[in-house]
Amino acid sequence: MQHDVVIAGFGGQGVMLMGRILAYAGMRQGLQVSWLPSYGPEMRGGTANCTVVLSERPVGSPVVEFPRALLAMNLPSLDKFEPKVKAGGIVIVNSSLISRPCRRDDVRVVQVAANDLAIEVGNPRGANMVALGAYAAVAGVPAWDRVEEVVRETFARKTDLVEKNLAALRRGAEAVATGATASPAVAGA
Amino acid sequence: MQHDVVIAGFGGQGVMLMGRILAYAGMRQGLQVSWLPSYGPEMRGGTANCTVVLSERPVGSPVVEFPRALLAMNLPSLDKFEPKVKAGGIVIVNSSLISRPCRRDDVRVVQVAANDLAIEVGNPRGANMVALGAYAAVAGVPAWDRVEEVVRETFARKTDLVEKNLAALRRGAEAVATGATASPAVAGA
Amino acid sequence: MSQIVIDPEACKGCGLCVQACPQGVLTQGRDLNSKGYFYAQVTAQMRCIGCRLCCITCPDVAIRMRIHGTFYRYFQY
Amino acid sequence: MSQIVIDPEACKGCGLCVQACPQGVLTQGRDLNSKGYFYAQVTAQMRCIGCRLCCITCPDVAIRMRIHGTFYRYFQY
Amino acid sequence: MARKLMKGNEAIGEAAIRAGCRFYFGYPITPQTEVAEYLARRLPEVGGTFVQAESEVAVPNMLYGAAGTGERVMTSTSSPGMSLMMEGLSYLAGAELPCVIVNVMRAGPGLGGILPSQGDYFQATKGGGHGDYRCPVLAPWSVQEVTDLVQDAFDLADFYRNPVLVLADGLIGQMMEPVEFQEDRRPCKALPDKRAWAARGWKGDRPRAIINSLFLDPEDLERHNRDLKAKYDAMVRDEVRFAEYGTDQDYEVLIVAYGTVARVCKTAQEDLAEAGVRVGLLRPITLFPFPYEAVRRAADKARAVLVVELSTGQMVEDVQMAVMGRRPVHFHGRQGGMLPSPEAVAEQVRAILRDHAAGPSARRRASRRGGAS
Amino acid sequence: MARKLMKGNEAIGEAAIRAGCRFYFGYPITPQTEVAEYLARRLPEVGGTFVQAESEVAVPNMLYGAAGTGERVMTSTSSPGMSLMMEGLSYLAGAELPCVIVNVMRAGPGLGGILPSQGDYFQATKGGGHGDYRCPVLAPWSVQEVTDLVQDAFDLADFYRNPVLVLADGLIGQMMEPVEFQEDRRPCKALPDKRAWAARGWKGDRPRAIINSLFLDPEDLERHNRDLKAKYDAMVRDEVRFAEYGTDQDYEVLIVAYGTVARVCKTAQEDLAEAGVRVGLLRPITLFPFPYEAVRRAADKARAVLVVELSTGQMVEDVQMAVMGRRPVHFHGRQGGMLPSPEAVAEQVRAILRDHAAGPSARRRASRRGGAS
Amino acid sequence: MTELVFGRPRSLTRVPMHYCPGCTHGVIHRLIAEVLDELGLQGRAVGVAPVGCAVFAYNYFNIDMYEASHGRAPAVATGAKRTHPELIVFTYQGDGDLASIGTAEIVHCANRGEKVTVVFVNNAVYGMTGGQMAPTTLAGQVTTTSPLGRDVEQAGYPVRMVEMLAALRTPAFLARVSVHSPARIIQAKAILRRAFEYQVKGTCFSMVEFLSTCPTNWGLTPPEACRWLETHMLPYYPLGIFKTPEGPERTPAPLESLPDARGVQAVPAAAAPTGANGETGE
Amino acid sequence: MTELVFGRPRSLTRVPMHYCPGCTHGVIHRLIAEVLDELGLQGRAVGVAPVGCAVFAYNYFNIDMYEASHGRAPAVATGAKRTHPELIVFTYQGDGDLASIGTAEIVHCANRGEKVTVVFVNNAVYGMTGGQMAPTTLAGQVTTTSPLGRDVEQAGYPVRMVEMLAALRTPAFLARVSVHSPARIIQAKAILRRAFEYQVKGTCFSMVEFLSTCPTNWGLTPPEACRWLETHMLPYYPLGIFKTPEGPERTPAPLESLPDARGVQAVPAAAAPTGANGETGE
Ligand SMILES: Cc1ncc(C[n+]2csc(CCOP(=O)(O)OP(=O)(O)O)c2C)c(N)n1
Ligand SMILES: Cc1ncc(C[n+]2csc(CCOP(=O)(O)OP(=O)(O)O)c2C)c(N)n1
Ligand code: SF4
Ligand code: SF4
Ligand code: SF4
Ligand code: SF4
Ligand code: SF4
Ligand code: SF4
Ligand SMILES: [Mg+2]
Ligand SMILES: [Mg+2]
Repeated sequence: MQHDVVIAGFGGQGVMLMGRILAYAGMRQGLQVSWLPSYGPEMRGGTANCTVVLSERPVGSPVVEFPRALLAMNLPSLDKFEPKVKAGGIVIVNSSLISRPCRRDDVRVVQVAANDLAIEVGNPRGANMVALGAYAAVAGVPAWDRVEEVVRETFARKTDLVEKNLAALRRGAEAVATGATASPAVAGA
Repeated sequence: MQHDVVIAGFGGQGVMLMGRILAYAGMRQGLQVSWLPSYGPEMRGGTANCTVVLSERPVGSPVVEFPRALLAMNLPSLDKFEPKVKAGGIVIVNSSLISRPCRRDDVRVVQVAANDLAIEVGNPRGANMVALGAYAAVAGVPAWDRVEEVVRETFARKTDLVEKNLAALRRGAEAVATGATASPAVAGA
Repeated sequence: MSQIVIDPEACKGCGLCVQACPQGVLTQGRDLNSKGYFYAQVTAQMRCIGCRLCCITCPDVAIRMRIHGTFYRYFQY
Repeated sequence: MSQIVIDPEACKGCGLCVQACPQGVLTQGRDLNSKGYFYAQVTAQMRCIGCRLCCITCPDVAIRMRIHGTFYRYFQY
Repeated sequence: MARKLMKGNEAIGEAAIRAGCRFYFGYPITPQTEVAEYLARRLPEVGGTFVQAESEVAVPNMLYGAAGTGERVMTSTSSPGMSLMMEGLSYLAGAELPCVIVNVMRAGPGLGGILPSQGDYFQATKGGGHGDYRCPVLAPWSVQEVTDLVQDAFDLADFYRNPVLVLADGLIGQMMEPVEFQEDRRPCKALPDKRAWAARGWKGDRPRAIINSLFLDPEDLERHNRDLKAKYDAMVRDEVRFAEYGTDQDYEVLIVAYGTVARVCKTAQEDLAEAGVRVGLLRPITLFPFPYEAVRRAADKARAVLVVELSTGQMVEDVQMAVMGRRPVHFHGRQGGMLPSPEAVAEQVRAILRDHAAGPSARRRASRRGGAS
Repeated sequence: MARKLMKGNEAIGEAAIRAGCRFYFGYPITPQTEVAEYLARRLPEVGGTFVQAESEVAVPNMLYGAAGTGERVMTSTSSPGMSLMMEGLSYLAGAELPCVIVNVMRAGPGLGGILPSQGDYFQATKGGGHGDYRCPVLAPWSVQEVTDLVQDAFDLADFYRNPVLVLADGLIGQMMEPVEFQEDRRPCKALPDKRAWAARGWKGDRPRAIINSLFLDPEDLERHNRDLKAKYDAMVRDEVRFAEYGTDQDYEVLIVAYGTVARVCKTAQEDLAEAGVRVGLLRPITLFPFPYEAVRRAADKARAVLVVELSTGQMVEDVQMAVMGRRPVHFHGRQGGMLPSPEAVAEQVRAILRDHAAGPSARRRASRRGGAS
Repeated sequence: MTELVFGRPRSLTRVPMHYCPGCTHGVIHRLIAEVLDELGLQGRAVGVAPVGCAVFAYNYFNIDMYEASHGRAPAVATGAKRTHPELIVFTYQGDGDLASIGTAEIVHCANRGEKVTVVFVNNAVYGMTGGQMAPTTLAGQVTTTSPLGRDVEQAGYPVRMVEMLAALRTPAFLARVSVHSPARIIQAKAILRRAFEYQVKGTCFSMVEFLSTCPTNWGLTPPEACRWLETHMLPYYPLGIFKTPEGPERTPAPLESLPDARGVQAVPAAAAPTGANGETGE
Repeated sequence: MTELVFGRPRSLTRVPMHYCPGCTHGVIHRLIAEVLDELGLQGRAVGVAPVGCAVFAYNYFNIDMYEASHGRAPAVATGAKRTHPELIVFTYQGDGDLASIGTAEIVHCANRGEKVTVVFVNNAVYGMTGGQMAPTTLAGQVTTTSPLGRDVEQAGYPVRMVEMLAALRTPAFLARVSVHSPARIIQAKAILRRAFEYQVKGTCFSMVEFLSTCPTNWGLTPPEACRWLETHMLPYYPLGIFKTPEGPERTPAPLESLPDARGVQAVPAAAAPTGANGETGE
């Protein structure tokens, strides 16, 4: 089966890096992978996104119009990509910055207060890692160990960052596991 | 019938002008005409030539590989174009500058000591007009009156030149008529 | 009397006006606008001398200045 | 003693050497070469002082100078 | 007006003036420099402006600025200069600016030579610049025709808001032939009002004029591409021009040729007719849009098709697309400034007929014979 | 070497270095700027030289100077920049200088947009510059393939003494995929000795090197043109490359597509297969020489052909020339940076089959359907 | 009575500009619009946008606009001005655009003495494409294509376009200004106005080089970027008027003294010169 | 003993040059060849011919040669020199080639400080294409594209390339010489030699502008053309060294005093410096 995910947010939220980590981890696992940044009109003006495909067969189209998963780090991203997610797919919502509920009822919606949880684990700039952890936990691919391995290598030059980011990553996975993922805004909706 | 002629010589001998006069005169006479200068590799280094086609039907190819007539004002021109003249055609040779005889025996060769005759009529720069007169007289097309008419108009701004050039033109025709056309060099050959 | 108005949606939070103001009238806010920028805010309107340096500096024409009554221009602009 | 040789086929009859020669050694000829140029000729070799100005001026390197014995250079070239 | 003996390049200049063109931007290059020289003299006489540009890279951008104000503007150049205009031409097409560009082709590639060629057929017809654009391409075969086509080119340009190319060979530029300018010539297309889009200062009476080819949003750009395509399709529908000679009677071989080469072929056709060999001649006048239908129809009447070009074979591909394998397509090409003589073309025709008499395998051997085979 | 996740643009740079290229001349333009940035960093590490040129007009002329000394040299650019290189490219081809030029295409015409396109197919394959020249054109569909083809491109360039183009779309440049560099890669062609013609200072031991495209005598230039043509014919004979997917079994529709678009079509092929619809896919890898024979053979097995391109239809003409009317050729194009989805391609196939079931008149209506129809 | 004394000039549209936060392209845009307003030129001005970060300038200037190809804006301006000399034509160009790919066009536009105005934005880098070396990049400055800093042995010294163009004989008005501080902005506007006035009078070609920031590609905050401009660019790129049509002035003339913020001047509010784009004082 | 003291330099082939009678292109060719001979560079020199009357220069220089596209010789030279810095690379370019279409290439070649030598032949006209206006055409000069004389209001003043390039900061050797008289030719050669020497030492970019005649398109006899150059071109195009790598020298330095024809210097014939192309003293 092919796993494809669109990761979207403000420039500066680290969405490109999230995608790269997924792609690297997938490759480690022996999967075929592709990572495609958006470099279109959104380039300026703050939004950014990338598409990652993980597959056992050679990757066909690296562009995915209807992804199986969405990782939305801010509201414009949710607005833009939510309608495109395939039925039965996954939508991870950064509920720290997105106060509206997800409108789809045919996908699995996971609310993660990524920024809040990042602050909680003492890594305020690690919201992307929290969200990534949540996605990896929900999707199951790439394997958790591979993701941790790649995160470790990515920050290898600054050892303190490795632990901080691993903590954020794990906090995201934990949040999924414990179900403590719904943000207040959504709970109230 | 189509009349086509290649006029060739040194740059500065006025061969382009000769061609233009023929073309204008032909047009006056109601013929279809084309005038094509060489603008090829010969452009520099002193040689120049042009091709004039006069025809009752619309002119087909303005480039003529095998012309019906050649007007050779200097030796390199004779060398180059002599072999190409159609059998039965006309070759006018400026025997003032060309000391070798024409090698073709299947064409009508007319030797005109154009420079000498031009000096004779007091128009040392009028060798081209002498040769033109000879050609027009031999070819019969365009009509003599038209040629005179065009020469008149060409030099209209400088009245003294009109008469001088007409004199040269007529001297050329006369030379053909009187048969006094062979230059000494050829006579001796 | 001068009045400075910053359009929160037009502001990109660059901070140039804050730095330009000789009177410390403006501060970089802590609220995000819809584009994700911490926009500048007028926090000490009282101190404003109407010099227009903030307006002149703002690359996004996010600042307007109104006056009430006579306006003393510090310089030709 | 200097000797000036002009190659008639290389010369284009521009006349620049004639003008350059301080001694009037050269003249524009009245004979045509095969390209139709009236080439320059050495008409007063005797007067030549070997200054090389003609050689230096000729755009077609048509002039050579030979010497016999010691050569007094008027200038570095 | 009476007939006047004119050099093709001068006739191009005069035709532009008569078409109402008052602005010329150009750079000298053989064999078209006389267009610029003629207009440098003539334009000031009629209140126009001649600007010698610093290069052929600058030229299409000057046209862009000048056409953007709604004026009739033109340039002329020859092959290497045309190549330098490719980015600019793509911008002109993208921004939908009317203008006329005359390419008096010379032989290539690179500096090549200055003698006639038709080696820029692909560049002109398929788009030598980047992106999906097309320009009508008009190919004259005489000095008279180039004056007519240059005038039509301005009308077509205005009608379609598109650059129009006149593709001539060096012979057209250099030769003199009699020309006649119609005094009361009427435009070949309805002339639209340019004030709606021209940049002449915005007084608030219309939307702002924005002369532009940038559409960063792919949906917008796709829409733009499709609008352009619709325009090109309209050209294909409405603007095909060609001439046929001797195709109303029976013939065995159809010759397809354009420009001066077609005149050589016409002479060959006449020579062959005298010898009892019947040949049809089809001469595309618009190279884009190409007369596919007409070529197919005319080819169907023949046993074989012969394409003659001053190249190693470019238009021949369009002829093949037209004929679609229904008849064998032969090619005779000369290059480098060499020209086929009527005799050589006639010989090609005879060889084709010999081969066809001899049967299919000889035919295969003979296809794309002679020339650049 | 182990697989490495690399961006296509970086992989292009690394591939060049592994092919022995030590000189890069280029100018930034999206979406290929990372090639230059990568090489600006990497070349000095391997003793090479990176020169940022003043423009894309200067670039091919720098290549001309650098290739003329016999070194392996390259540049990369995107569509508008490619257009600016047309004169220079024609000179490189005319002077027979080996070099590699990568065009990471974006949408046009004009400034257009920065998203992927295949609108420069004609420019690359038919010669966007003047004169009769051709360059081998290699079209990769993955990051791995672009690294392989870039290396092959240098070999082909040296073998034929000709510029070689790599024609990629923006996706190839921007995406990351795993790549593997063969450590002991052998050249794909025999590498000739360049010392015989390279300009490295004349010591009298060989004829003087003259790097030149000027032949003022038309007979010389015609000879040169014919020599070039013979070389291009050899490429046509020896260098055709393509890949086929599912053509060993029966299929109803043949899809022809190149570059990233072919990947979309491959996914569509797989989706259709699951639904019981059999489709063949042919992917030209060399666009010049075009795999006419292979396309004809594969088309003959199908009821219809579908060409999918990011343009309003360019390669479709070559496919038509290959198929020569024996099968209907349909076209689906997207423009402006928009991409066809596998779903859309599958739907095109289904529509073609529906039309064919419905008979010839519906078919006619449907031809060149969808897209830029 | 309430009066708007500073707002959006009429010659700017209401479209928000896409520039990065603190990028001084925006300031330069506003200055042009203000000058057009003050000289009453909106109705006959035509601007030519470049390829560079300012590629969308046609969305921001509320006048007829062209979007030119990379580097060729001076040729486009020439074309427009020659057909309609009554138009006030200006180009807006970055340093990659004007000083690299467009070198021939700017030199010859200036040398022909086209009566157009060129606004030249020198931010020492290729902004739009992500921070490559420009001809104006300072010695030692790190960019993505000079990763070890511009090596003047390989890439030469930064080009000073104003000085180079000043060497031409054709009369022109040539100046360099900066927008890294309010005082410099005020001064820049006065000089820009003078440049446009020369065109209005039909006197000569005019060009004003603006030193500008690129916080994004310099990797600095906007205030840091202004300071970097001051400390690094100003010493190499002296401000001043380098040439006027009145005389050669080949050596940089001293800038007129900066406006003195202490000299208070009373003006009734209604006379405030900066127009407002459809806004009223409420 | 007979000795050849002046003949064809080895670095010139024996092919007759195609230039018009009295055209000083020929003189400039010979000077280059003599300098190459004298500096012993024939075996490592590579020349780049332009598009212009000198397009066939590759037939005349007896060394490895390129024929570049119109205006781009400096880019070609850059490419060659960068791959093989040990080569001595020079371009030979006309004024249309260098100062019009090739403006960007010469400016940036100079500004990058490429270690090449540019021979710039300014004859105030496009020679090869038959006498059109060049950027260097004098004010009022009649050409086929300025039939009423160059109108400086429309076409601007003639470009002085040396002065313009001298305004760049990158070190260079920049000079203007003339070949309209024997004395000037002698001086020109000395300066040209210096230009090549800077390249041999790897010091800097060097360019020498030669004022040259075009008798054909000027419509003058060769001697008249030399006088016209002297009376019309010299006042506008001052001769001199405008920049050396040793210092800015922005103002034209006075030319070294002309060789004094009266100062006789005895040298044994064998030491005559000008080599002969395969010719011996017989
Ligand atoms: C012909 C061409 N080459 C290159 C590009 C890519 N490109 C776009 S903007 C730019 C440079 C912009 O830099 P600059 O002119 O300094 O403007 P800035 O963005 O810094 O304001 C380049 C190289 C292009 N669009 N067209
Ligand atoms: C791209 C291109 N444009 C124009 C030409 C035509 N052309 C050939 S030489 C020349 C001008 C030559 O003038 P110059 O450089 O001054 O050299 P000169 O002949 O005077 O020595 C021109 C415009 C060309 N060959 N290529
Ligand atoms: S007008 Fe002057 S004092 Fe008032 S806020 Fe702006 S900068 Fe500060
Ligand atoms: S200068 Fe403008 S954009 Fe920047 S912070 Fe102040 S108001 Fe906001
Ligand atoms: S060497 Fe001097 S004196 Fe002798 S001929 Fe030549 S110029 Fe005259
Ligand atoms: S200078 Fe040379 S070419 Fe001219 S006349 Fe003298 S020898 Fe002949
Ligand atoms: S990249 Fe630089 S120049 Fe461009 S908008 Fe951003 S800060 Fe301004
Ligand atoms: S045209 Fe002029 S520059 Fe060219 S060779 Fe003749 S005289 Fe010399
Ligand atoms: Mg910049
Ligand atoms: Mg010249």
